[in-house]
Amino acid sequence: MTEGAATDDAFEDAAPPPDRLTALVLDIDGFEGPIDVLLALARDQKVDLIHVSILQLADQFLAFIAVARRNQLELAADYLVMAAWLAYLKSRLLLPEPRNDQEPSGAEMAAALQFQLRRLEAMQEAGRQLMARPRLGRDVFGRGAPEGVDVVTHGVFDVTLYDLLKAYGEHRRRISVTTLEIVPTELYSMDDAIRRLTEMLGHVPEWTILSRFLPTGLRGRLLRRSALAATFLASLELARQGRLEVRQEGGPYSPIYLRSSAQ
Amino acid sequence: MMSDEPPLLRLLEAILFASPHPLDRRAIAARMPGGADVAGLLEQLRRHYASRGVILVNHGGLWAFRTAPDLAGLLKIETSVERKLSRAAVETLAIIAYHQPLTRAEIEEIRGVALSKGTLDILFEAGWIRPKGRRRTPGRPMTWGTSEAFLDHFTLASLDDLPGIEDLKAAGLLDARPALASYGTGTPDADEDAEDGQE
Amino acid sequence: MMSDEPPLLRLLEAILFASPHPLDRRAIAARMPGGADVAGLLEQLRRHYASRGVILVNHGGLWAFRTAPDLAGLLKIETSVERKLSRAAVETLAIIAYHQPLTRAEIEEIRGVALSKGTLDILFEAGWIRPKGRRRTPGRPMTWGTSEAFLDHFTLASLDDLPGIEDLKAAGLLDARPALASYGTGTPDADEDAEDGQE
Repeated sequence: MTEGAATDDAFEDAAPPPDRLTALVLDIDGFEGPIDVLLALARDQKVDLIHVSILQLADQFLAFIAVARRNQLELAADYLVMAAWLAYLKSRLLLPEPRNDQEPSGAEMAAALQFQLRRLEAMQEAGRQLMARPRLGRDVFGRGAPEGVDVVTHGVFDVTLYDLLKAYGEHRRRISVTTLEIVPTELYSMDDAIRRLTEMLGHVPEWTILSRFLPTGLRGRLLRRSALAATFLASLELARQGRLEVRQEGGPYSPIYLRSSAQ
Repeated sequence: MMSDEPPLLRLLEAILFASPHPLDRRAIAARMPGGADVAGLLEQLRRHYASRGVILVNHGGLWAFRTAPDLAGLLKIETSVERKLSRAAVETLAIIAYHQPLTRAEIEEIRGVALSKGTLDILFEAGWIRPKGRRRTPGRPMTWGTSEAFLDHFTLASLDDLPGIEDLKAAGLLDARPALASYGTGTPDADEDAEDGQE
Repeated sequence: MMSDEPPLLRLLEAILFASPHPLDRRAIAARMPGGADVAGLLEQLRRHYASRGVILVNHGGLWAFRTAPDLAGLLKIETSVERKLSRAAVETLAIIAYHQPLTRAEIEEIRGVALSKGTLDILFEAGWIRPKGRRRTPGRPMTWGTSEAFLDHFTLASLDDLPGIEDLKAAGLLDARPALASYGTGTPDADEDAEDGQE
């Protein structure tokens, strides 16, 4: 209902000049996504959007993508999705419609695109008109120095829903940060273990089992296990520095013994 | 030379002048003696001020005195510097105003692009939009609409006063109608709120 | 019906109305077209308002609109009507709204700090929270929830209309710097990395 090859002939000569496409590509950051680019291309056809040629528009967009590629510009994925969709739409518009097809027809797809473009154009225009209206605080003004009347229905406090939700949002954000901070401090660090082992070193000439070096009074299984791991790693580090010796007899999981280096 | 004006009209005038924000009829009535014809008095006062430099306006049922719009160019009032709204924010505000109530996903569908995080926040902080309850669809997504402050700020008597709204309605451009997304272009990659993937 | 008023009188009226403080003749003249008879216009305007609910007064050469003194009793004008609610109180109110019913101790647990004495009192006096019965735990502590007036003030149809966490996130209200993020300069990830790095 919208498109036919016949209507497109009229636009055959109206293909956008290459420098127009290049200009669009260079200005890509000024656009709000592929639909916005399509709208700019459609405006170039200089007809009411109701009469815009969707087929020509598809070609223009595909040409636009090609120019972007040639300029080695990285386009966001939605531009490529749109290009693929338009290529498909083009084939649906050009090929005869298969009978009993579950898929929407090419004409339906074209109509949907046209609707989307017209609606977006209408909203952009509405936004412009809205902003051009006389505005409070810029064009019209309220009383500069209101004396203030006790307003019965509005309560005493000046709190908006925004303030309320903002406060809750900030609260949520804060507690999520707090959680992040607490977790690491639950662990016994290797720095602590090295410090503790170094202090004890001078006093252990004899082989002593590793567990004797663990700090006492640790609460929580996780903390005790982290202390064991940290102390073991600390012992390896100090052994590497030649400050203590490590011994394990009987294979994996058997007790580990430490003593000060004999020097 | 005193008081040929009816006392109630003077009182109403004083109440509206003194109030720091627009008042609805209930709030006005609460300040007036019982039985006062508030609606009639408001209309009388509005007519008295219609041709003056200060006019009485009714925005969405809220009454307030405002400087006359035609004086805009002549009034040099020191104003706080206004932050310019981004294109995305202007478009989003228009979409919410004309299509309300609608969900974030619906805004994204109309614009064909994902809303960046701060856009709704800026409009909400300005006091122009507000939550308007949940949609009764799976996921019960939140909807947005405009506030009374929006009408006041853009000097609109009501939503029916939105520029061109009759034409847009007649052209079917405000119909809730599945657009491209349902024909396979996929929704914009709306990050977290996959909740309203109602298609 | 428009503008039988002389334009300069309308402008003067608007200037005095919108000005946040009283103006002297020189300040007024600076805002009017050159050659305007400011003294004459002021006198004309003063006479027009003399019998109304709002009058134009001249105190020590400074001009301003004021509500008529004889109405003061009826207006019950208060010096400061809009008090700011403390941050702690706003946050407490939000927590009650989202987590109700809950006890004072639970509020403190959620906020991670003790509630100062007056906070709940203030919210209670504002009419926004009310007792919601006692918990069936030792000590039978009182629980709190929001009131009808709370819904009224924030124009919520029901508690269900409060945006959910996902909605807040989508609107940018859970971001550290929502406004900046919308311009693409915010790098929320960076903050988190910095925190992880300190161990």
